[in-house]
Amino acid sequence: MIGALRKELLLQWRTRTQFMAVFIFGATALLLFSFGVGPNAEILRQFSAGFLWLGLLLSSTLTLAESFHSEMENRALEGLLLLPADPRALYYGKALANWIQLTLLGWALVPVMVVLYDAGTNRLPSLLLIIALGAAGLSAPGTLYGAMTAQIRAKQTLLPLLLFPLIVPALLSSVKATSLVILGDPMHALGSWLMLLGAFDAIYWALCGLLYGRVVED
Amino acid sequence: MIGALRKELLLQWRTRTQFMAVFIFGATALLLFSFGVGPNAEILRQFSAGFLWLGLLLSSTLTLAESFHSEMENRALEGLLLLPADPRALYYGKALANWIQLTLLGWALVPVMVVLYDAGTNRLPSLLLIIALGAAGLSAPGTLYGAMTAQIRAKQTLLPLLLFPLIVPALLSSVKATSLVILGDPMHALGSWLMLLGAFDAIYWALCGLLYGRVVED
Amino acid sequence: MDYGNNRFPRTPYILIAIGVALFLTGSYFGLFVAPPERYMGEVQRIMYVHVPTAWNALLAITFALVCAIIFLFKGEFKWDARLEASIEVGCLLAFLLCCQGAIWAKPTWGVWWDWDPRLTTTAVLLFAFLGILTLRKFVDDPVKRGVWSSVATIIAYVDVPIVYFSVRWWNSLHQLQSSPETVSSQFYIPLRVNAFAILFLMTGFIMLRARLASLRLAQEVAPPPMLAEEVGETA
Amino acid sequence: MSEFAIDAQRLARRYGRRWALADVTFRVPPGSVVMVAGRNGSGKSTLLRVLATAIRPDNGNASIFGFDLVKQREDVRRAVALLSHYSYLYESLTAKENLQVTADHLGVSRDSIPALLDQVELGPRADDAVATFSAGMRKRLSFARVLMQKPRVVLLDEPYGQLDPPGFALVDEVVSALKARGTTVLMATHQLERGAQQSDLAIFLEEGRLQWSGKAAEAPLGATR
Amino acid sequence: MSEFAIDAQRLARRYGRRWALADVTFRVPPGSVVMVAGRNGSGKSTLLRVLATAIRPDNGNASIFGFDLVKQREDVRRAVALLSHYSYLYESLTAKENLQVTADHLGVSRDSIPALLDQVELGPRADDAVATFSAGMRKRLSFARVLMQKPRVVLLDEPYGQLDPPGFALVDEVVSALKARGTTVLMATHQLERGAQQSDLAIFLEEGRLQWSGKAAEAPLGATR
Ligand code: HEM
Ligand SMILES: Nc1ncnc2c1ncn2[C@@H]1O[C@H](COP(=O)(O)OP(=O)(O)OP(=O)(O)O)[C@@H](O)[C@H]1O
Ligand SMILES: Nc1ncnc2c1ncn2[C@@H]1O[C@H](COP(=O)(O)OP(=O)(O)OP(=O)(O)O)[C@@H](O)[C@H]1O
Ligand SMILES: [Mg+2]
Ligand SMILES: [Mg+2]
Repeated sequence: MIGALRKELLLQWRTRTQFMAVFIFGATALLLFSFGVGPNAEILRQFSAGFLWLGLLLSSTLTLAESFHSEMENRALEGLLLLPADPRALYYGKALANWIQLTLLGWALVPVMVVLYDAGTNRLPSLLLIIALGAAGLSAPGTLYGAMTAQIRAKQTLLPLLLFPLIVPALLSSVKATSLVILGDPMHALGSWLMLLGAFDAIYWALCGLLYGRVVED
Repeated sequence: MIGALRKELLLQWRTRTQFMAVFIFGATALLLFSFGVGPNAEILRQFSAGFLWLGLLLSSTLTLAESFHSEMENRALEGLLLLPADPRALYYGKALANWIQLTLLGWALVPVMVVLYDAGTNRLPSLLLIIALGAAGLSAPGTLYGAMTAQIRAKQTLLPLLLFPLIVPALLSSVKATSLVILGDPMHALGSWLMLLGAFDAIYWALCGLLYGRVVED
Repeated sequence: MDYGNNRFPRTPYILIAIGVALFLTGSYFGLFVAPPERYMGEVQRIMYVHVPTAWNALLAITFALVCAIIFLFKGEFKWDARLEASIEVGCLLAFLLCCQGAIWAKPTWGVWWDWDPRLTTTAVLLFAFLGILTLRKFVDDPVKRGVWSSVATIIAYVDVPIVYFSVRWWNSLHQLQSSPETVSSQFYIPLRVNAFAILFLMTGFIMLRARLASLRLAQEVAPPPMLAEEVGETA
Repeated sequence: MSEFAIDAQRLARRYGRRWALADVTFRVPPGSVVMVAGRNGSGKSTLLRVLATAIRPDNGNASIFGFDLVKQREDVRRAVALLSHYSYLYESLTAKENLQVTADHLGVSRDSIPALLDQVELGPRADDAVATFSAGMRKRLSFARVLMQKPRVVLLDEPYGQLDPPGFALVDEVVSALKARGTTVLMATHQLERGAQQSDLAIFLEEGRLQWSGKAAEAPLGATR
Repeated sequence: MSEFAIDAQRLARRYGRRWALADVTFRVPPGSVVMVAGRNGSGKSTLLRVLATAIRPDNGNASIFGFDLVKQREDVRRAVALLSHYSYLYESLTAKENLQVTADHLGVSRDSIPALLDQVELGPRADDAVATFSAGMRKRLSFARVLMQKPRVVLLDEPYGQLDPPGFALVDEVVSALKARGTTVLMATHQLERGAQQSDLAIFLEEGRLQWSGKAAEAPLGATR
């Protein structure tokens, strides 16, 4: 699995301009949301958590699609499977790499959100932790579906199509937790939200790892 | 140009399942926006126009990317240019086809919006017209940038990146007009918004057609 | 491999006939015999289809999960056909559920839609499984199609209860849930009858639909036209 | 100047820092068949792509029947047809539809399509999507596409690649027919014997530079071995 | 059963409604070199991909050294290496890094990489990204990838394709070396003479069916022309 992770990180490093581009995309999305809602500062602040996660979600499909683009160009993934490489190792390598990238992306979007939506917080470590946990919830099923959709035509379309409904619980909990951090948490509910998010992550990471082999083999 | 349009429509017809997928994607996006905002029916209704256009915008990047995917797979576009085919004919063929598809998509999303956001209207013909005009504003620059970004790596990322800022004026006018139709138009401002939108469309369609040749040639 | 039997399918039609009969009976009781509800009045009668539809939609999707798991282990195409059929019927029921619910919600709550756990879960379920149906349209290879939709079904199914709970948690701080009413026995009979009516209808439709899918699959997975002549050997 | 079909002067093309084609000068009289040979990565495909105006030259220039490669691109394109490493085909369209698209954009009639498909032995597969084609079948269809253009100069990049032996013969026939019609042919290939047999002239490239040029019959076929 | 390197029984594979491979039965004793020939679209690539477990057979089965293609896929994969039409390379990684990825996943040492790169004459380009490689250079790198796997059975799909004449010689050398080591080689090619010279046995496919099989020396090379 270390070999697989190393490969992923190397690939990501080679296409690091991509990261920059995805970040700008995410920031643009945040900007557009504020246009969509109109110039109401209070409402913007109130929905900032939701918009942050929507922005991250939309960016994530780009990251995921790109991550399988390299695999599919010359069927490199098939090449690895025929060596044989363990599909589970390949899955966890890629899912981890995607998780890292999404987490970094989410962290990078925080200042953008703060500036655009006036949504500051004094609980930054909690926010970063929430983003990491939420990103884990995106990357696990995202990597699985990315593998599936990369093999067919119309990949850009089908990936979000399949992924978005699934993401709802992770997204909801992340949004909720983030808004507690931003808007204040009078009832100390944050801990239970983080637990919930962690539980989703555990379920997805286990389940998707099991099923990946079936998806990438003919 | 008729040949070019015919080719585009044939390609779209062959990948017509794609249309279905983009539609479901758009509907899912609308659903997700409502999650992002939370369970507040009144606010949802108020923002419904913005969300409709955001959903359409996101879907449009899929349509556009897919439309250049077929061109780039075996460099079919280069093949046509070497015949030689007139780049302007190629551009208008593709832009028209994309416009048709986006308009249909927007129309199909209207009922979804009405149900999800409780955003009914009794001025349906105006709404459909706004969507057609707004879609024209998306497809003209979208087709140009689609061609540009399809030639480089990380296309899925760069396309929205370049496109979004450019689209903002057309998008804002569309949102404004749509919201007037949904939420009521006491000051009869709709007409002037439609004029504005029409003007943007005219500029984009003329300008992008001129630039296309430069973009697709080495 | 099982390509589905080729007898004329009588069972599904019988089931559908029973379903229609039951449905007419149940609806008669629901519409004319049961008293109107105290607060909501006549609109409430929609409950007699709404609740059975909900139960059966969940049942259809659960059956889809069973098919998915069996297909992954056994690889028999009849399970793929059943998977497709039950997802399709499940989606149809979920869609009807949303429509009925929306019709009910407008006079009751004043809006077509609200984001309470049940509704959200239904919407997510509908979209998730619509996505799977769309995926199936894009995959030409029957084996891949079967495996992928099974995998997606399993994940989507696990997802649905999670959504339910997370939405409940999410809303619990925002607003109170509409209180569940105690169901009196006058409402009980038509509800039960209709539940069985839709169950029969659903089973009938799934069987018919699965048969159709089997027939199409039979062409896709038929064995090759074998050569009669002896084949050479290299040795 | 226009007495030559191809007149390349100090043609050069770079990718990043590497010169894929450096300072290549040669002339081809109309109606000749020219073999372009060289090691892997020596710049054959680059040369053909530059001459077809698919990529611009970074230095030097060339003219095709007197038309300047850069300034009279449209005219060059009307005169030249390229069989590239890329197939230029739409995967989701059928063989016939692909040729129809080409015909529409060329402004020629669609009537010749069935005959062309038969010529490259794809008649029975005319209504199958290109996505289902094998490597050689794609090559054949691209070939039909080139023939439809009725060009004055044909640039063939590895025409024998992926074809089966009857396909080799087909290419040979087509080249002879083109030659008989007075068409100029430039053919990049690794099948030196076969290529030399078909050709009048030969060009050998090495690391983007012209290493040898002259009569095909006198070409040092063994030297690059 | 395990006395054969490859034992294919009524192998068949379909794409949609078309049988790309129908009812192919043959056996290959260990250590032999087998040429697979046939027209474009006759199913050569499909056969090799099925034997390499890249795609499943839809009917029939085969075993590689007694390992079942479907049920013992891992073992088959450990025994077999495939040079495919697809290069299996990461475009954005360099030649060296591509081989490193392969080595890591194979669990072998990275030390042999420079030697392998030199063998396929890519030493000077080791640190260039594959995206900048010409057609033949990619083929060479894929070849190095196959050699790294040290397989018991090698499946080569058009090994001569896109290579230059010294590349042909390289392939011949490698095949001889593999044979000397006792490796079984299956080679799909259109270069019938060259292939037959290298091979002990030959298989001819036609529309997915086995048309002829026997000693390579006795193969009807002219018949498919
Ligand atoms: C899994 C899905 C669903 C289940 C199990 C379900 C079940 C039920 C049950 C048992 C009732 C009757 C209880 C009562 O009278 O309060 C009810 C009422 C109702 N349902 Fe559903 N339902 C589901 C989905 C939906 C959907 C998608 C809608 C769409 C808007 C909807 C709208 C309503 C409305 C408006 C009422 C009456 C409201 C009220 O009594 O306050 N339901 N549902
Ligand atoms: N798109 C590209 N980007 C960067 N470098 C390239 C590109 N295409 C080709 N090159 C480089 O240019 C040189 C010439 O490549 P070209 O494809 O012309 O060779 P070739 O003679 O056609 O080789 P082959 O026989 O393998 O097809 C090579 O060194 C190659 O690495
Ligand atoms: N992915 C695919 N989808 C559908 N049909 C395919 C696919 N790949 C191959 N085929 C069909 O299967 C048959 C055999 O193809 P295959 O690639 O095995 O031929 P081949 O002998 O390798 O030909 P070539 O010499 O041209 O490489 C052909 O009729 C082809 O059209
Ligand atoms: Mg080349
Ligand atoms: Mg082949």
